[in-house]
Amino acid sequence: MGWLDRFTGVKKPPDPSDLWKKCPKCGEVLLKKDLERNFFLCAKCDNHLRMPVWDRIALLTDDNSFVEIDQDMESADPLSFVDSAPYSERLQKAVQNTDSFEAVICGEAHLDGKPLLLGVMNFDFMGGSMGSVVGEKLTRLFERALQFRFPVVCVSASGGARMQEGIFSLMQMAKTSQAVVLLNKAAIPFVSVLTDPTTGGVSASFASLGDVNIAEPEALIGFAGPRVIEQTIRQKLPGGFQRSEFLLQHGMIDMVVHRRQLKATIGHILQLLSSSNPAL
Amino acid sequence: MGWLDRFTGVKKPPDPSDLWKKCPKCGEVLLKKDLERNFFLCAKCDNHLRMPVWDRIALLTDDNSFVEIDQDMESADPLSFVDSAPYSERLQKAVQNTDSFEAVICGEAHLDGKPLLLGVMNFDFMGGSMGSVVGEKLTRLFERALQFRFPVVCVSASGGARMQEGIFSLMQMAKTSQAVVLLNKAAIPFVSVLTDPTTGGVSASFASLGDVNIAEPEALIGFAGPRVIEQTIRQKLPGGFQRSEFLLQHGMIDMVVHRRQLKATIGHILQLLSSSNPAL
Amino acid sequence: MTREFDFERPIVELEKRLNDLRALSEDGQIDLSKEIKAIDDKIGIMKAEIFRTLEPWQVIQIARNIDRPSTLDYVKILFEDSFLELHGDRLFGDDPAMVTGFARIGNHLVAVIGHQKGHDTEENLYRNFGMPHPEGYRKALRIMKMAERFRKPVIVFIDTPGAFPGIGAEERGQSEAIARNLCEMSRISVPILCFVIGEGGSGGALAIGIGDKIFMLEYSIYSVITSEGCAAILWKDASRSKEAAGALRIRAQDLLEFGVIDRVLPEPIGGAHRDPAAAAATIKAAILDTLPTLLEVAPDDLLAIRYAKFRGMGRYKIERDADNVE
Amino acid sequence: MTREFDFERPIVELEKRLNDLRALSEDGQIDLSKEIKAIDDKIGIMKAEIFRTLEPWQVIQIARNIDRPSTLDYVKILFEDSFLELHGDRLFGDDPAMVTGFARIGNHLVAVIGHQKGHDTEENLYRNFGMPHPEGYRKALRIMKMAERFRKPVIVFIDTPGAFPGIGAEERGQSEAIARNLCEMSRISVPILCFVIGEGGSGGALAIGIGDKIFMLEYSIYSVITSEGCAAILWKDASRSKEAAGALRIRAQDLLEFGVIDRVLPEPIGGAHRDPAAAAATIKAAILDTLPTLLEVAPDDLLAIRYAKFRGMGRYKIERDADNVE
Ligand SMILES: [Zn+2]
Ligand SMILES: [Zn+2]
Repeated sequence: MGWLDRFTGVKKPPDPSDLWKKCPKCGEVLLKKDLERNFFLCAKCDNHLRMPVWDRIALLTDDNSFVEIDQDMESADPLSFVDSAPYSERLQKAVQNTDSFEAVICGEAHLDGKPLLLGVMNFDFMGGSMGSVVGEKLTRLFERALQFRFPVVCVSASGGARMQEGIFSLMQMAKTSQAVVLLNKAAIPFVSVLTDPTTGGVSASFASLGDVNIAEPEALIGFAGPRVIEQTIRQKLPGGFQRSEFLLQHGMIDMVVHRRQLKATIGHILQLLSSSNPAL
Repeated sequence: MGWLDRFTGVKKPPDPSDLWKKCPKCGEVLLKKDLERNFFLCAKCDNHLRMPVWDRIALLTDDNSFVEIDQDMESADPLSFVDSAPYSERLQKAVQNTDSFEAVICGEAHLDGKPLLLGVMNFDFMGGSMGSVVGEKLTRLFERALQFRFPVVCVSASGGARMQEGIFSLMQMAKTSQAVVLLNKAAIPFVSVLTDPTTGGVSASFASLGDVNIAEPEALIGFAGPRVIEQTIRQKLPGGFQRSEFLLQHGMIDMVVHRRQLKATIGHILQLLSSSNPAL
Repeated sequence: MTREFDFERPIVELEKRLNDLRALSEDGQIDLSKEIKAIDDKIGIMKAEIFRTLEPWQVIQIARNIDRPSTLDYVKILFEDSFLELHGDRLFGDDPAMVTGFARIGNHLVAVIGHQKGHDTEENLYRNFGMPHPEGYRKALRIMKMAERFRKPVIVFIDTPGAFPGIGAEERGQSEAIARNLCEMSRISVPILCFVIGEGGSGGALAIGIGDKIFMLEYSIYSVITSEGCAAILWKDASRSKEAAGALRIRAQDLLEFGVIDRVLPEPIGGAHRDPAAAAATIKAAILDTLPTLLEVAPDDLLAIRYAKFRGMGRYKIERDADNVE
Repeated sequence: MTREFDFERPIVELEKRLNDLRALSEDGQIDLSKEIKAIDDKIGIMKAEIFRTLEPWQVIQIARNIDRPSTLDYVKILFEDSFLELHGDRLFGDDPAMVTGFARIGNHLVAVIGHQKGHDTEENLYRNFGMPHPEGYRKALRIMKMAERFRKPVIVFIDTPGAFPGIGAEERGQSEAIARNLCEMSRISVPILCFVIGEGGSGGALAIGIGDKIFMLEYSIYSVITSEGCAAILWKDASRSKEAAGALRIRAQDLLEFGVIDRVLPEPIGGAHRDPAAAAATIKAAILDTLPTLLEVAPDDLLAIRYAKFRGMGRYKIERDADNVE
């Protein structure tokens, strides 16, 4: 499925070779088609499994309202980076495996009948890492929000920066964050939804800067990865460390919201922050 | 000595019946006249004893440059407050004992040849408590600073609010703090000097709001008094708790400055924050 | 079941007897309806009399009553399902003693801020008896600044014994947090309505109390210090707190006289906890009365008027004309 | 005594021999001045050649060298006695890994912000090896906002392995602190000059690195991740960090080519630690060169230009014209 198909909003069919998945929390074996129907929640323990990007878009938008933008933007390889494989090959493979050109899908959609701009990161695409394209697409999304005065919702899932793009990837933190300030100044609501996992350069830039920060239950959210911290301080981390509930307690997020309530909650927020008079 | 004498800047002569003082830290017996010459520092342990208000003014200003303002403002007794004695009597006694009408002396002076507005609280006057007059005099000081674009220095020493003035005393926190914001907005430097003790409503209003907050060594500074905290949490407080060095460590003050360096440091700050080009 | 105050006991006794009579009467053995009505009327008169002549220390009991509605009780009634709570100061923590969020009332979208007490021991431990730490004040400030950006008026509910006096609170700058809020609230360029609904405890209350209109419920209090604290310091005897309560002039009526608040909101007889919906209706009316006018004031004017309001608080005299109290 | 690098060893050997010869010559037994001069020249040429062709991993060694001047070393030289350090974030603590204050340079009053490393173990423990906690970033932000109010340009020195990855740092919102600074620095309406003087370690460096001009000392580095970290993740082998160092393009010259920085400042041969005064002189010249022009730009324009600067960073292509890398 190329970008042209995705442009029409067609959903990717499930891969028949991969029919079930084990819940990483309780070990329950779950049929993928059941999972899909159940919003990728474990039927046994209600664990929030990672949600594929198109399912996420469907979850958060009115039916058939999503129109993708900037879908034809692809990563360059400015460093001609090669580790065990060239970056260009890794990119190709990611494009093939995910049917996305990059680790974020952006678009315009409706929620409760009102327009909004939505960016959803794709953890399956190179760990949701933020390189030039992710930074550029999100920045364009923010700037479009500014232009049309539409609210923005970003759903993050990322291991951090795209190392293969070196310093360019670091600079996306600056680029996206400074665009968020323009939204702030213009009083355009920005809701940041942090899903499992959101760490590194994404957590330390736009994703922490929502007017309202929402996390899904038990998502790993933090600046440094837990392994890096354990290696640095040479001790084991306490249970629940860097999980959504921990962040709530430490004042970094506004609420932990169950996936089933996510759309309604975002709708509620956008209604309360809207500039129009509410319906009586 | 009435306000007319003080208006001329004449210093109060030492009381002959009270020639020595014991250092509360090391127990050394110190002659008052030696203390006065030594900036009220203990000759043995360098402890910063409480400094009388006129000595403080002399310490921080160029010779004979201080001109008092609003010296004829006196407390009213809006609640007709009586505890073991009427408030009006307590006030009279305080006026007699301190030769001040109130717990703060305000004025215009020079420091390093440049004009500044100075407010110095007098702990001897009813524990430096802030009632309507203290609040009004400081607010006038801030507003005068705004008018003439002179920097402001406040030296605090206060147990908190003037209970005998009830809600009026509480409202001085709001009155003084909102005046400080006007200074901030106008980029007029405000240096807050916290001396032993500065607690309660003074600590929780203008005194914490300096562009630069300076404390004298080992001064007690905090919101709640140590006894109240001990009674509330039912445990003894750690050593050094709520002392200047503790506040520095906890990010609440910019520096702990020895009394001998105080004038030079304030001069340095005002020079660095001044809008004029520095001398080459 | 709400608990009763000492001074209500005579009424409560009478009410018990009356209920016994009613039971008898309903059994049909004997018709006592006339007598019952007469007694009921007398009780009404007694009640009104008692609550009309409450001593300050009795008002304190009502203001502090564990059954008295706190912020979230009013929030539920006033904003129904529209209230959305937001958490955290984005710096250190989320303080359950301070509740913040956004909501709708009538035609208005508003921000909501308030101290939160508990109604039982467990809840009070969680809410720290309504005594915020610095993170509570900083959360409130964050929400107020957000309200300002989105041009939403702010509704404030004040109900605290005071800011918490503890080690962590001092370490994290309780003084700074309160002072900062006093500053910043004076410059939040949207209308701010403050309601003292229970205890207005000193700096910890004032730290969210800088507004364009300040209302007090009839049996709420607002004081620079607790009467116990005042008695301990000035009388050197905490047990003389009743005297201190009188001397401090902490009742809504006193503050109205002093010009420190704008209006006293009458409570149902017996206090707001006897009929929270009635108390909430009074608050709602005050909000809907006041907001439209304030919303028409230009932001700069709003700030200038707010500055002038607090600028004028205080009583002093100039020695040269000692007779002219300014 | 400054320590030597592996790649300097041949020179150091030669220099030792030369010193022996000099001693002999000065004894007067035999005149070797001509030979000494010849050897000295050769050493100079060798040195220049070595430092001209340094591998990236060798540059990393210089950038991280414990003797390399850190912020306060330059502060002392650049600002002499005029520097006044200010402390604390007014929220939680004072972070010794971040130094802030005000100072004078030439005709300018400026704010100063910088990471601070130590030059020995004790100092490094105190400075946490230049790795700030959230309170460090929040202190820096406080001082920048103060600088903005007082219309003082900000001089930033970047020298950190990265923001500290620890429990307290995460608890207090390391992510939030960095993100907030990125936001706020983009709107500080006074000129900001950033100097990467040693290690520019990832988000922890960038968090004080949003400026109008970005300079790098010749042997400093600026990277999205440490070469060790990168090797561990991408090569699954931390020992292959030399390869990662090369692949990441972290040298000043690389960043200049990429258009991410504005200028490379040459260092004395052997590195800034061989002659801190010379390195400082280069920094001073850059400040005095750049500031007057920036000070003439209207604040709104300054912000617009700064926005555009970072807005333009990134390389990507649009599929429909795959050949046109934007
Ligand atoms: Zn499960
Ligand atoms: Zn002593």
